[in-house]
Amino acid sequence: MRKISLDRINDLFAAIAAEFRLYLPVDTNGGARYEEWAEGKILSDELNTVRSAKDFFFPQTENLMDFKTEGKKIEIVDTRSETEDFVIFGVKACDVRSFDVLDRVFLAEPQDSFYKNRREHSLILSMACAKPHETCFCTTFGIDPSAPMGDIVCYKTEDALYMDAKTEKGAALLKKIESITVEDNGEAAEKQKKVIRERLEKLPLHNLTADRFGGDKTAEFFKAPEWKELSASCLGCGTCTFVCPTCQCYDIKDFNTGHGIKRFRCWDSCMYSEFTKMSAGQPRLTQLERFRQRFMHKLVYFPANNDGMFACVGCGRCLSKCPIQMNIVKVMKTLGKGEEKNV
Amino acid sequence: MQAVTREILINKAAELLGNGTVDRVFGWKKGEFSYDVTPALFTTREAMDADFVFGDFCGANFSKYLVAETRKEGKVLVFLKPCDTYSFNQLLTEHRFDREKVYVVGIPCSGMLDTVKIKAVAEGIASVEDNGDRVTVHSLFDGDVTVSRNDMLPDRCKNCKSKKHVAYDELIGEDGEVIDSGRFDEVEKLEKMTPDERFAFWQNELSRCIRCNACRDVCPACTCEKCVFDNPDSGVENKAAANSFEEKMFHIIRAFHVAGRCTDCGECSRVCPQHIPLHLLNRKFIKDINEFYGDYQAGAEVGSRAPLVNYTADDPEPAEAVERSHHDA
Amino acid sequence: MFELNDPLIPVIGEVTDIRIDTPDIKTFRVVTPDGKKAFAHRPGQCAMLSMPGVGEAMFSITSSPTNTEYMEFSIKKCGCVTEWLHSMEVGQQITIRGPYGKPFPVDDEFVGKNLLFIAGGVGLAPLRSVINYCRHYRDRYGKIDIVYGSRSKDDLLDYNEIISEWANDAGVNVHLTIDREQEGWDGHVGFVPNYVKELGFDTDKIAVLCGPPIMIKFTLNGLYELGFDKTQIYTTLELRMKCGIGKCGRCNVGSKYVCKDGPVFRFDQLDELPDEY
Amino acid sequence: MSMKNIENNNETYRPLIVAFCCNWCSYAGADLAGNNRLAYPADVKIIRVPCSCRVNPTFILRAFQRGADGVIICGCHPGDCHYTSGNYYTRRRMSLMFSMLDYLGIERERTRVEWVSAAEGAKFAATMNDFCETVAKLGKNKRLEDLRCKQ
Repeated sequence: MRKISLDRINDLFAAIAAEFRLYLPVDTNGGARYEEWAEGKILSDELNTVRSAKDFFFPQTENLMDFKTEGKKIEIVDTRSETEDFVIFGVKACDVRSFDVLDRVFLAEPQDSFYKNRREHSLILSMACAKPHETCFCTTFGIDPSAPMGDIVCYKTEDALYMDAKTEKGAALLKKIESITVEDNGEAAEKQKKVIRERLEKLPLHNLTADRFGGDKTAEFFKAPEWKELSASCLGCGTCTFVCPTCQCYDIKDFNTGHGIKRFRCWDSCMYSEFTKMSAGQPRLTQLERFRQRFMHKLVYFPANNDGMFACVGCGRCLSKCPIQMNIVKVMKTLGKGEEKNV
Repeated sequence: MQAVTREILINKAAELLGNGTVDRVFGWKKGEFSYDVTPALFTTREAMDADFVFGDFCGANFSKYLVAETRKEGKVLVFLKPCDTYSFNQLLTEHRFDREKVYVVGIPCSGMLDTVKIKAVAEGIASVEDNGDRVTVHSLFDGDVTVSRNDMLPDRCKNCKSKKHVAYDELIGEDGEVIDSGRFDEVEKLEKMTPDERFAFWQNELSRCIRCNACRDVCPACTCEKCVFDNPDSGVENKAAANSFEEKMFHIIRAFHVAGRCTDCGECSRVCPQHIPLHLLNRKFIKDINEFYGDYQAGAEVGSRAPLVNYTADDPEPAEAVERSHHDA
Repeated sequence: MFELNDPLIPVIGEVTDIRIDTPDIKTFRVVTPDGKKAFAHRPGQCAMLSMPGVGEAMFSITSSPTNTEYMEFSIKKCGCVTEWLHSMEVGQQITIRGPYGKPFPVDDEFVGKNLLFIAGGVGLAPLRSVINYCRHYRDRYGKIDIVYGSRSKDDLLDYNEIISEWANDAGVNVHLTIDREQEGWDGHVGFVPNYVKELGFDTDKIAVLCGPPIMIKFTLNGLYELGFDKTQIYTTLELRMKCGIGKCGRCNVGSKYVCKDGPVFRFDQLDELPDEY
Repeated sequence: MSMKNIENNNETYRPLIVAFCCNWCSYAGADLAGNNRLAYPADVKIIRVPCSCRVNPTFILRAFQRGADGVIICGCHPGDCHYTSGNYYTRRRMSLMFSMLDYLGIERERTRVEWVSAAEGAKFAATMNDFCETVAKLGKNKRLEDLRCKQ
């Protein structure tokens, strides 16, 4: 494990940025967000960013290809180029797990080359959550916020940053910054881990369990009467899906620039009324069906297709951002509770 | 602290349910924490005793829900704060629901707390206690922090335009007055900036937009069955926050579409996950309308003619108007 | 790494023939610009066709896999993409990617069985590929019955092919019907579900259904009445799709994606899925 | 739309101007300007609309998105609207819209409303000359541009 004192953290960022593009959470008047590091940018103290780290691999919008048309002829222009290696600093345990969830979708055959390109060129420096929030429930999904995954795990204490390489890529980076860091016996990190684990016990959602959910529960929950009440005041906006680190539904659209066509991919939300609308009909007519789809997908359909892995990482973003304060925790706690279930 | 208590509201609702005045009650349901209150329907006293809450985090404007609620059978009871009643009237003016199917109980409001501001006070909120002019935040790890209640109010409550109910069937507590709390101060501050500064300000704010549509979907003035931004034939349909143009386009057009109809309830800014001060766009229109065409408050009375569907022969010319919006300040 | 072709990047297709089948259905023949078939497919599979700037949409490939020269798509005009496709002229280029979805089990479950194809309207499009495949490998399958109905004689898809080819095949019985009496029509008149019941098929066969939801619903009941079991009946589903590869997240019915796990489903499989299609 | 005429080929910068002209007055005014051989820059692209109030604020933004450097709306003089009151609504809408654009920091000189009657060919030409000059001084529209539309 390597250590650098916090008053020299700028040197660390500068050293990493000399080799790679470096992104880290910084404060804005709309909460923390990832920005590219430059001299003067200060690491945010917020627990997590408002938007998740999925943007790095699955951006809100990206160009897929261009078309040039002339008369009856079409030419496809491949606009892809290989990404340079980049470092994301300060990713929390929940968001690191979300990459695994996204991998299951985008790296399943046939692989998505746009995603794969960025994923393969990334280096993830994760950060333990010294002070989890009341909205956190990552432990429900077996995530340990005191020991996140990633290429390098970081622990930030009052005065120093400790870094432990978990992969070869991570070790290579630590090697490169060896001159500005010192060896550490890991005691401070262990101590922080212990504090974090004690704090987890105090969280109101610490005992939340997803045991009742899983790939084989479609029949049990699909017709649950609780959906009606749960979805009753849903506005049908896309906030929950857009701040969610695992939501990956997308739309493909064309934009006519006046001198060619750009085909782009952008985030889409199953909460939107036109998400499944076809000229021939609409299978999800009301907000109840759209709302149900989102949570069934996270808690039942996704595990069914992915060896039981839930498509929720307990980051709590939807808990704090939903305009009407309806969220996956309330869904999990309410579903199956009612006596008249499966009517 | 709110002037009415949960018990008073439950008793009133139970009474109206009991005597058959209403069939259901639109109210607030408690959540996991002290602040995550969800709008919900109740039909029995038992359900209300179990889950109904009222307090500092009941800021959601219920008026828009009435469009869907009144399409159902029976009559619904809705509790409206003074600012909600303006939206209520505006929706009635636009014939968006049947007045006969709603029973309005007006309730006083002393300003709702801003969750974002509360969360900035302490990390890991265990609970929030309101002691009148002070608010104590109990943190999971940092002990208690006590702050001034006024500092925890969102902009929309700090700049409250009215404590007076403009629509109700019944009122609980005392009715207030229309007040002047300087709601255009922020707009004026922006107007006094140079164009470059204004551009930088809005560029910074609007570039955070993620096009989640929460502002639109919560807005009581946005009740179109199909929004122009969802219509593939409109030429402006665009889900993606593709580049800085799209967000500007969306927010300018949305603000324009509600201009003259926006009651300044501030829901757009409350729900924005990126904390964009969207109400400053709407307030600019309100301020301009007041200055160019005389004072107008959308929703103050049912049936008033909105300024954009009205005119006089001596309205200012656009160039003159833009000039005036700066120097009248 | 970009030797790896992305599944979302299509190839160019050229329309070499446009056949007007009915007032609102046209059949388009598509090849690559150098005159070859864009890719091989299996019966029942689909492809994404698009006109840049207009949009992309999923269509079933109506030509048989045994046709190695070109692909055909029978497309009904009903939305903005299809409207544009209908306005095309021969020689127009479009983009095409695929094939998508699981095919009909023509090389396992269907082998050695009697087959009953039931289609309504444009629902014949996906079945035409299977029917022609089975006709091509005629000796692998038992008796083939085809029940096909439409609103009127003019709305019958592939009418010439049905009359001049299918009806003449040994062991292939074609039963046509139209909804209402029409001058110049001496065939059966009535809705498909009733016609199926009137014809009264034996249950020694596999039935394949495709058509509007209401036709599927009543025909299914009819087949049950005749004694068919859910495991003997197949259909093909249609939902909104964007990617075709199970990633964009909109065409799922329960945990199954129509684009990837379908579009062909057996009714006992559908029964396990939630009722949301 | 050809973008060539706005490119800086070492020549003086030529702005692209979109002019929405009402069918009854301003479009006829433009015609008259042409008949009288009154010159105004070719950079002005006229879009004929049935009435100035047909111009939805979205049109203005779309014009800027697609490369316009200035947008001008021309209609009948107040009181002379072919449809009685269309231009009165235009006046209110555009006052608010332009004020909003100004509030967002977009140069207010890029937008204008002028009333030009069918008899005012000279005014039309003068207005366009003046507007082109004003916009040319501002330079390219950078604040309401859509980078995807740039070549």
